Amino acid sequence: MLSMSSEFVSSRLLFKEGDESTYELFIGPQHPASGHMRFIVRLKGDIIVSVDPDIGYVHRTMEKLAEGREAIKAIPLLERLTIIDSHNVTVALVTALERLLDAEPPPRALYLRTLLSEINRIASHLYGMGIAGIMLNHSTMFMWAFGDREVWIQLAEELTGARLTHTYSIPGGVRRDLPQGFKEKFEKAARYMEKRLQDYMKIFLLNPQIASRYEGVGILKKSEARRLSIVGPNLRASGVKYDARLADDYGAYKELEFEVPVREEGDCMARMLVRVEEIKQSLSIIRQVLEKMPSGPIFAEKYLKLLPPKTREQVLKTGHVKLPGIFASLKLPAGEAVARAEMGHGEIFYHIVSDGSTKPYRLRVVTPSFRNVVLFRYLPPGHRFMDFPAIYGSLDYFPPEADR
Amino acid sequence: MNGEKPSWLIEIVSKLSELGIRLDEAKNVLKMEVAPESLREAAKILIQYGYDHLASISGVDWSTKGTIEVIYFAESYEPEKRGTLIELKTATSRENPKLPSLVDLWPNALLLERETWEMFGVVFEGNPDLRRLLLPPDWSGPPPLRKDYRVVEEGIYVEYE
Amino acid sequence: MSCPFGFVMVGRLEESARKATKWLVEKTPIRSLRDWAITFSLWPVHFTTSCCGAEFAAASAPRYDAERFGFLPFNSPRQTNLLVVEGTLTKKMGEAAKIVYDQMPWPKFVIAMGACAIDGGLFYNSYNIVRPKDILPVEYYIPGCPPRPEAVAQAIIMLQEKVRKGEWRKA
Amino acid sequence: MDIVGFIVKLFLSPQVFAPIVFPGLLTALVVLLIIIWAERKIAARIQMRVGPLYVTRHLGGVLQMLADGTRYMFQEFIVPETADRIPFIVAPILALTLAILPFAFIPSAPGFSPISSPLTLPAVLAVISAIPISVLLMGWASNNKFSIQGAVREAFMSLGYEVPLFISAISMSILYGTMSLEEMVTKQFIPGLILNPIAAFTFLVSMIMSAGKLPFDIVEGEQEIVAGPYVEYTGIIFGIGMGLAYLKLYALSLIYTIIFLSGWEPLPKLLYDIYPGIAGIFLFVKAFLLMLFIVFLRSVYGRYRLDQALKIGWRVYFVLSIVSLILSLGLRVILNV
Repeated sequence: MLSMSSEFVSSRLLFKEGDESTYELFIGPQHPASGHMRFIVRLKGDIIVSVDPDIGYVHRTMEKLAEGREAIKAIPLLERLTIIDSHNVTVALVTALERLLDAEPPPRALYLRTLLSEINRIASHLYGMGIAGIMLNHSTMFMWAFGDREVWIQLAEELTGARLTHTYSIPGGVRRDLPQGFKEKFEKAARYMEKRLQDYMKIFLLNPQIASRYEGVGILKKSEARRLSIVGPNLRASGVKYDARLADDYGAYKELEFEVPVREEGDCMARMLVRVEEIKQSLSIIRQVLEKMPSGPIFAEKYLKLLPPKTREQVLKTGHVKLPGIFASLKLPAGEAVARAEMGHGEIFYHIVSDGSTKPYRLRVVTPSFRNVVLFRYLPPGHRFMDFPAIYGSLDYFPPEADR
Repeated sequence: MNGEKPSWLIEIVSKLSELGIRLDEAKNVLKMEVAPESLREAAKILIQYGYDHLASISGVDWSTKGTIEVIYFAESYEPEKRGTLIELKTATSRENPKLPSLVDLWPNALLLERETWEMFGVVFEGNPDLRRLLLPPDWSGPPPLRKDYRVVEEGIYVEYE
Repeated sequence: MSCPFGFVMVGRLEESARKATKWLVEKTPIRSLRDWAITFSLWPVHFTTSCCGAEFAAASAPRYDAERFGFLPFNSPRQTNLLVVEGTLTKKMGEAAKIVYDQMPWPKFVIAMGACAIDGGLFYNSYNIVRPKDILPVEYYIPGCPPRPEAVAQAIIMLQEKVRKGEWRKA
Repeated sequence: MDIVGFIVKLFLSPQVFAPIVFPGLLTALVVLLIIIWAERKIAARIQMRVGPLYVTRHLGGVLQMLADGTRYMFQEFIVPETADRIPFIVAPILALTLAILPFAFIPSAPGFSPISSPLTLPAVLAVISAIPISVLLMGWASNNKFSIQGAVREAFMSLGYEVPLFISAISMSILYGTMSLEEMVTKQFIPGLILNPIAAFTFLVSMIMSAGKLPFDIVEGEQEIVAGPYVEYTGIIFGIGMGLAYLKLYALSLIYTIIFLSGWEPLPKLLYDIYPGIAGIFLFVKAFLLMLFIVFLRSVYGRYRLDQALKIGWRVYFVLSIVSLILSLGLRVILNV
């Protein structure tokens, strides 16, 4: 490895073609615009010839560790895949576990899960827009997006007690009930967010300088997007109306009306506008959730009756769930389960195979960024070298979730 | 699945059953056992019906049975077909697992096959660049996700039945 | 400089000049000025290791603004004097961290952020994990997974106090 | 004791005082510290945060740049062995001298210019346009792929902005009929800005391009080529590199005030009688306000692409400077001022 990095220092012309020569650049793990990965970019003059994404710098071997631990411990483990959007990751895992254990969460728990999923989606989109802003050296967009993201992190902290790693949904329901005064706090945050979205459009997306950097750059055609199985806002910006929330029935999305924003151009500007649109949609979803929230228990009856009677009253009174003793060594019945969920970055896919022991035999997770990595190979060639950060920022790519 | 099956699903089931593929129906997932040889024909049929990309390729190492099972999940973006996933299950031996590569049919299988090769050692013939993806370049150990590759375990909770 | 005729004279001059500066810098007025300067300009290199990077970015975001301490994430290792290992250090990233640490100029410090950087955290038994303390001289560890931005600010303040008191040269 | 008197008289003479103290080196150093601090504070204020504070708690962190500068002073100075040693060390020093030379020509009061020659304007512009060559040398000498990219960008950019800069300056000198900065101010009954606004606008934008401030922050584009030509530089040499852009900005904003904003015009009589050197207070104040505006742009704009910036430089501002040339010729004929 060190030998490879010494090439990093000495300049090496790869091969000469006539008078032009291809110039190889290592946009390495330590680079303001590369995140936790390395791109081997080959340039001919200012035009990118090829980009080879070399991922694996944050490969924390989640699947191997999940096989060695009890099923319930996989939830906090897999949450670290995408820490900025952690509930959407765990809600799919818990849906898969529930399909194996066939424990049905009560409707109020489904509504609470949808609430936290949408709060996390807004926070994840703001994180993506912040990173897209700093990629164009527009530090105001980075600071505004990260500052407003704190509003939603605080809301999630009120609901679950943790800033990012909520571990909110467990097989059979959720851990906490809705705190009092949550509705007013959300209304204040939603009004603030709607006002701020106009400011983002004015300072960033409608800013003629940024528009000239984004329009017509990194165009992903519809057929190309379908063929390369791109997910999330990058897909919807290329005209394909697909959303895992409609494909798989988890959470309370069946009882809510929300419209999936789709744009046709497929360039960087379309991707950013789809994200702004999705934030507005998430705000309206949360409003509907808070209105239609049914009352009732937040933990499945099947596990509630395993609690000793005294703690059961306490759970029902305080709304704080105490995990029954059986969860420590929950035996997963033999079989397979598949679950999909829509994260901020796209659709996450779970496939759990269990052979009846307490530990899952095989836990397979395919994250949206792993399916979007192939875009780095297909989009930049032909563009100028300075378009690379614009494309990277607009894809909202999060390396830790791609490397698992 | 609301009881009666949509028309395209019945066609797929009929087309595939000619190939002698065992089918059964789970909760909105169509499961299929496919022999490695007829993998490509099944894929071609599925692509005609709009299942034009793969959600995942996951290997499962049945060390007791001595086989590595590779499971393909085909997914579709069309509104009526996105509810059902199609699962193609193939099994190969553990000693030298070999499978035909599906990169020309499903282009996004490129990275998925690279990862399965790296984690399980399943060689996909025809894959243009089967090289290291996630593990460090100087990784000399066996494919890590196999069952015989032990990871040190300290159970904090004592196992009790 | 390698000018031929004055080689003998220049050689001794350079070496004595170096000794003189080393003695001068150790004198109290210059030393306290240097410690004051390094205290208020701890620039971390832009090197997000893993998922704690989200909380590190939140630490320099408007709400927990770390620029109050003169803490400006800068892009090239040559101009910075602080390496924050944010979260899990995999083998591949470990080598990159070692190269970045060697590239940084001499008064440099390392902060290990997050439970994974202390001793593996949630991934203690993973086959692809390296402990930062094995490859880098770590000054401060920040517990938490991920640690709150206030904890990052606390680590900066503690490092500032240590540099201000001048204990960093003893180690 | 005429030696002491001689030294005092020498120090107070325009040839020494102007370049060294007032609009020259010392004020440039102070302006450097305050402008960078102001840039970070203004950007912080817009971005809902506080900016550097705890350096001097009650003065709002004014000495932040002093802390950064002295830290650079004491940092280990690394010359990578793949770098070409002599030019690696000499290039930044050459760039710094070229950035300081303009203060030898800039007058600060009617009779008080260091070198009072009829051709001070082209001399200043010539010196400033020599700086990119040394930055090119910096990028080439450090033999690092990113710095070579940065050097090539500096070469492209310098061609892009120097032509409009020169033509708009020349069009103003045609309007005033002189090439010397001092006479330009005396000839300005109406500020140049009103006489020829097109030249003023082109000069302003090409000034931003030359100083490498946003939205033309292409040379040390952090997100593409880490720190441009300054990648391999550590310690005080990097401090010089970073201060270079602000020194160039300060020199150019002084020239802009002299040409377009009628220099030190509301001359405070009593200050002029005491000592002409410090009479140019308004020259300094206008230049400082202009720099604050340019520095404020950092939090408004992102970064243009290299080819976009060159297209703007050549297609938009080159044409505009030709138009301003024609305008000032017309004005000259009509007004025969």
